[in-house]
Amino acid sequence: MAVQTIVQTVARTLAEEMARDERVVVLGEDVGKRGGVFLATEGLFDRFGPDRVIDTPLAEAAIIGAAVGMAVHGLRPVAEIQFADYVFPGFDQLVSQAAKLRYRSGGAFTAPMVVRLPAGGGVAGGHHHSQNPEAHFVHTPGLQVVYPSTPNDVKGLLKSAVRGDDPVVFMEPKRLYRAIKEEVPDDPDHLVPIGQAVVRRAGDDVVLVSYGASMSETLRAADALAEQGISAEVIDLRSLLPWDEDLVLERVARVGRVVVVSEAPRTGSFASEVAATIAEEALDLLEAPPVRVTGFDTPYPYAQDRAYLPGPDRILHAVQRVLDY
Amino acid sequence: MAVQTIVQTVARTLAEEMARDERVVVLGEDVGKRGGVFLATEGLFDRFGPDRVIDTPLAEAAIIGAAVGMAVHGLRPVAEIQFADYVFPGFDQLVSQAAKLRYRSGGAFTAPMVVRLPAGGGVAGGHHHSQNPEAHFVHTPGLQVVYPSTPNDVKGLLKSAVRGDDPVVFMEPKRLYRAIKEEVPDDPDHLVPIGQAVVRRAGDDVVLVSYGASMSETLRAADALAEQGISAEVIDLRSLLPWDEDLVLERVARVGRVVVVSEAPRTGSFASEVAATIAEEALDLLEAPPVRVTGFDTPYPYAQDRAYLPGPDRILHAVQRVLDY
Amino acid sequence: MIGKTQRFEPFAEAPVRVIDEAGQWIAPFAYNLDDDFVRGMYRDLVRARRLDERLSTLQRQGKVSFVASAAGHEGAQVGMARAIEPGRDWLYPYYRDLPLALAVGWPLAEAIAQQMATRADPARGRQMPAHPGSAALNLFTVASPIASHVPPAVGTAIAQKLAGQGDVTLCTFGDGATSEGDWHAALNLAGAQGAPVVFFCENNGYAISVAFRHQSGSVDVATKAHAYGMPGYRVDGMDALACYFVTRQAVEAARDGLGPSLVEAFVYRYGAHSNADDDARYRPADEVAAWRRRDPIGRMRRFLEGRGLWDDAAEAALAAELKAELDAAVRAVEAAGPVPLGWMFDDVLASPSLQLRKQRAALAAQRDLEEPAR
Amino acid sequence: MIGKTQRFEPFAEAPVRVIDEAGQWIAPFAYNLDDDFVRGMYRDLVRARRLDERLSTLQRQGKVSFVASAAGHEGAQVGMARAIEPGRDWLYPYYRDLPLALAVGWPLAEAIAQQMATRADPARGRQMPAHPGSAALNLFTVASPIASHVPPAVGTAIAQKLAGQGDVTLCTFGDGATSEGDWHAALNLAGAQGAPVVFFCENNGYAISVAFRHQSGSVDVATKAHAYGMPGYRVDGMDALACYFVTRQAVEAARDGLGPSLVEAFVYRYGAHSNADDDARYRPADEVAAWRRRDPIGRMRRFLEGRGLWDDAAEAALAAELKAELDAAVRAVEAAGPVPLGWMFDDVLASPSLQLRKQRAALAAQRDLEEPAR
Ligand SMILES: Cc1ncc(C[n+]2csc(CCOP(=O)(O)OP(=O)(O)O)c2C)c(N)n1
Ligand SMILES: Cc1ncc(C[n+]2csc(CCOP(=O)(O)OP(=O)(O)O)c2C)c(N)n1
Ligand SMILES: [Mg+2]
Ligand SMILES: [Mg+2]
Repeated sequence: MAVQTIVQTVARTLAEEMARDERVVVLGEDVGKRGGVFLATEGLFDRFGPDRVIDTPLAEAAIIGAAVGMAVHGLRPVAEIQFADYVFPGFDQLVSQAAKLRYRSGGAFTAPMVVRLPAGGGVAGGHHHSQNPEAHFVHTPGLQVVYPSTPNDVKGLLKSAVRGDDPVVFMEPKRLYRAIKEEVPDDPDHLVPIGQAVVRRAGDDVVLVSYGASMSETLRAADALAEQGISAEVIDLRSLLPWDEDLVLERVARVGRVVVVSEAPRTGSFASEVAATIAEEALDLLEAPPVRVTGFDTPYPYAQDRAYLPGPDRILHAVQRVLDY
Repeated sequence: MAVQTIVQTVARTLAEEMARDERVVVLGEDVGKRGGVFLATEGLFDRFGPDRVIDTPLAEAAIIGAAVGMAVHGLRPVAEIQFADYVFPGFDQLVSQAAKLRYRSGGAFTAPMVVRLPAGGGVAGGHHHSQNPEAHFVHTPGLQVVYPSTPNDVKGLLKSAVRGDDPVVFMEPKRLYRAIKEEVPDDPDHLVPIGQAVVRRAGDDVVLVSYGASMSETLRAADALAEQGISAEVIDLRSLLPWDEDLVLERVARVGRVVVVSEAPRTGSFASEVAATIAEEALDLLEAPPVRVTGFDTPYPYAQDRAYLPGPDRILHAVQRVLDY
Repeated sequence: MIGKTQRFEPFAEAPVRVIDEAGQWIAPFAYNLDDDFVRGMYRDLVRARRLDERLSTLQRQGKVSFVASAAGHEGAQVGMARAIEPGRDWLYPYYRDLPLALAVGWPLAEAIAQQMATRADPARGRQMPAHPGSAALNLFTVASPIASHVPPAVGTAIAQKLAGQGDVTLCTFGDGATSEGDWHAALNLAGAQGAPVVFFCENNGYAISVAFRHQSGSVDVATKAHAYGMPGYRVDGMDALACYFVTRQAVEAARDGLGPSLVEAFVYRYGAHSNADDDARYRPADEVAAWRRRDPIGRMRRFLEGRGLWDDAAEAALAAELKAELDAAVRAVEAAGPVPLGWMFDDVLASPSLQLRKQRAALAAQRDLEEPAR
Repeated sequence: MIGKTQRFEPFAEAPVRVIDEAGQWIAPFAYNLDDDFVRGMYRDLVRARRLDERLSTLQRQGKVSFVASAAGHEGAQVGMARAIEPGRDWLYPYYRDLPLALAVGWPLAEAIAQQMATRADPARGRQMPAHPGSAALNLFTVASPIASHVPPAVGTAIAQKLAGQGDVTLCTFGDGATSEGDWHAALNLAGAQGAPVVFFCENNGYAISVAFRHQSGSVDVATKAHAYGMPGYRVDGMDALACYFVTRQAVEAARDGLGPSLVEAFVYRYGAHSNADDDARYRPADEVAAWRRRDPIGRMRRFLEGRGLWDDAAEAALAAELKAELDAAVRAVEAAGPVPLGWMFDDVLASPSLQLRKQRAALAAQRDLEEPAR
């Protein structure tokens, strides 16, 4: 077991998968000699060479589109989009080609590929280096979407994504890239199945549902609640498409109070999906409304980088609301 | 008052606005001599000439992006994307440039423009001529999104969109283009404010909330319910961003039962936003869960074109569920 | 069949021609083809035209919802088809390429099944007509968004380069496609990577109603190859043999590791853009008539007849054979019956999501998923 | 200032040069500029470099979060700046263009305010550093996504064409930008429309770590103009006067209704891509050193000195003046203080949505929106 950060885990997991399966190739902007602007592909170029670690031109449509064609031909491409905010020039390739290929061909062709998106705010990046675009992808049938928050899950889900048979949007909480360190099993087959949530902390008074970068704020809020004698259960969804609604519904049914935390703008967010599902499936078991704590309906601001995030203070406020209800 | 279809109303409204304000220009694929593939710009080229009715190359990024730059320079561009499904190659221009321009420039620059998207299924078009991509746009602060369902609203909202100071995604229910005819006021200043829903039919037993193409199925469901002695209130949202949650909440509070109908895939849909908001703001007033009737989480199918749509049968089924609850 | 040919200079102004309208051999090199090979091409040209006509009939009968006629494009398509090895090389076509799909071996019955979306369609009725695809033939299933298949084509070519077997990818598109950003991103990547891909533009002068001069300031498409450091070739698209020779040269270069090429064939679509279009709104009838006189089928027939390889009897026999083939295929495809409702839920992911399983179950509680769709 | 100049042939292989590294006039035409005009350019070159250095200092002090140094690009930027009429023409720059923004008249204090995002920033602290913008100067606010400003630039140029006043748009970008689909879609539209826009590529040979040969198979960027039917020009980007003359010719052509041009200036960034980059990972130190010897500032100074227009005393005076100007600007910008929390809710739409009003009210119930951000 090595103690490692999230970004180290990305690079090491990719190296393991590339060593295991020579069909795995990495492509993207600056992923070669530079090792990626976040160093998430550090060391791969030296070890696997320019044929399997491909520095592409600056064109996200080419990156995602080429990954589709590589996957169709039998490779297992892992594409890096430098910031999640820059996925949009390649959006059509993702939603029109990758997501619909299996369906439109009646299963004749598939696109087993991974698109890595370093995502999230709190990095003084303004609105084009901070966004969380998961809502677009969860609304795109044919994709899988994951957004882990720990080194262990990064390893396990990245392996599942690389080995799976579908296109996976792999979101990475870049604000936590170096903020979290933990022991990660050496097991080269450490897999976390896509679609399973995990209970990070058990509790009886309220359920906090979150994922990705916001997990760190959510856990801090749970700490603060514990100090106040309030016991919060914390669920880390990890996978957003498909998402583990059964686990969430079961826990919410037991506790009756739920707060959903997500960093993206509120309207049309994945938090809304979670809340709507809870309301539709578990209305009678709710003691209080399913409350969302989210980013605001503004572009991501620069000067108010931290205030935009649903921090522990705003989460606590929401918990108070559902407890007082 | 002339009796006219939706698509005729689009063309006539554009003609009126172009005559009123010479800053209004139209651009897109085949909008010139051809009059648009749906004839939504018919007659404009002959009347206003190639400088104001611009046939563009086949490039949605160029169409939307050029519209941004025209708007910045003082024009009022109305861009046609031939099918809503083809907005994705221009998605980055819409979400990264148009939507964020006012914000990022601190109000120094704005992009008053309209992007028209003929949307929706039921036209035997398969997954690339049938989609309803509104969920992407409602999740994009800086845009306005409207999706009218009647000739009157098309006229009133298109005028508001053209005259407004923000980028507006103007979705048009193409399956209803020629299916609905009604009298439309000649008044050249017939405006429907963006952000206001309308009650299409009053009722006491259940509230049906819908918009755009699905309004026609929703109204047919309400007819069928009336025959069964069930009185359904029908709200046509018309505007999705901003949306009239106050009206919806007020009506739902009164009736206590609500079904939200929308054609897009279920997960991450705008229907989920409406349901989540109702649950969060009006939980205690609900007698039954807010139920969503939506498209399925598949790409839009071809052979099952009609079955995919939330038709009256599925709406009735959902109403039964909330009434029996 | 014959040795390598590097006959054509890139960027030559005059489009390459091999036989003229009168059916005369006018190439700067002698006729060097197998007679059966050329007769086979002729057969494919005629077969494609007959299918095209039949689809229009089926559309008028309400049995096919959409037709994008390929009449006028057959020469280019049948020509290029002969330049690759189907099943070894990869093909990324666009929606106007039914003649190409047939010419590389897509079974007629599958082609018709795709148009009619019955149970006979291996793609399970998932797409509107004019969207061929075949895993057996490495024929990437067409998607409607213009130019969106070009980046994937380049990805496949890069994979072929890594595999090192000398396989190539052939990717086609219309003139309109060249305006899209994805087209550029793809050609640029291909150039940077030296990927073994041949880009083939079927330039019929229009993107629906928009004439080429309104699509681009460049004189033509071949010129654009300069931007990517690859050779560009102009070819008479109504001359199937010219299209064959030029594409073959580009394919051989790709096999040899010399990287991508861009071929532009000047063709014309005789009909409207699709059954939903009215081309009289934007182009003059005499333009259509002038191009029809250059028809690739008549030209090839005259060539064959001039060499004593074809006559009226052969033509009549072919006509009868093709009619029988078409009749039988349509009958079989219709007989297979409509696809069931429930198929709509399959093939979204390798295994359905929890959400989709619930949605399917909910519909199954209301309707019989085995009932025919619509 | 002087009459029209159509001196330079498009696509000439050798980049245009006007003064060489030694400061000698080597143009094929005689020196014909106003001495003050050239001295003004020199001043702008030096001023830009001093700002660049100061920003690095402020970044190290933690007062600025991000710096994209323009050192090595100043010649191209100050040269092209003189070719347009600020406030009349439009400018669509990219993030490495602070020298350009200053040279067209963006007040230094505004520039620094944008970098520090205090209340002094007219853009209200909305963006990260290196994102200039000014309505008064028709300077379109920079957005981070590479090449995304190019289609809007063409839209503005089309609007200028419709207005018929002979105004033009100047749009800049790096070499990396030319790979993006939006770049292509924009240049293609400009060519098809004959829009009065000059595209100016600051080719520094790298998109972050990716050398040009890995970005494209084309020999350079100017070549790509062929694809759009517009002239392409190569110019020595370390020669501010050459950049001025070439851009001016392209601007005049656009004013005269001759349509768009593409200018490629060969420049170099002396520093890393940004303060977050480590360029030693991907480029050799001697390459950097070689380019530094071609510095546009030293070259211009030698030219001026050679003509007796500059000396050490003038240099010292300029240095003192610029230092004072910078000190004062930084002081004033800092004194303005951080922007308030609540500003985050403004300027999303002309008037806030119902949803945003509720969100703002909810936060106001928890926090004082007047408190400083962060
Ligand atoms: C991205 C996208 N935008 C618009 C369309 C609608 N459309 C379908 S075909 C077509 C014209 C294509 O012209 P071209 O590429 O020249 O092919 P041709 O039909 O002439 O063979 C258009 C605009 C589309 N399918 N995809
Ligand atoms: C669409 C998009 N993709 C990726 C990035 C990340 N990025 C920022 S600058 C840059 C390199 C740009 O290179 P170039 O255009 O040559 O400009 P230079 O920095 O060399 O002046 C990249 C990849 C971005 N800003 N936008
Ligand atoms: Mg065409
Ligand atoms: Mg560069």
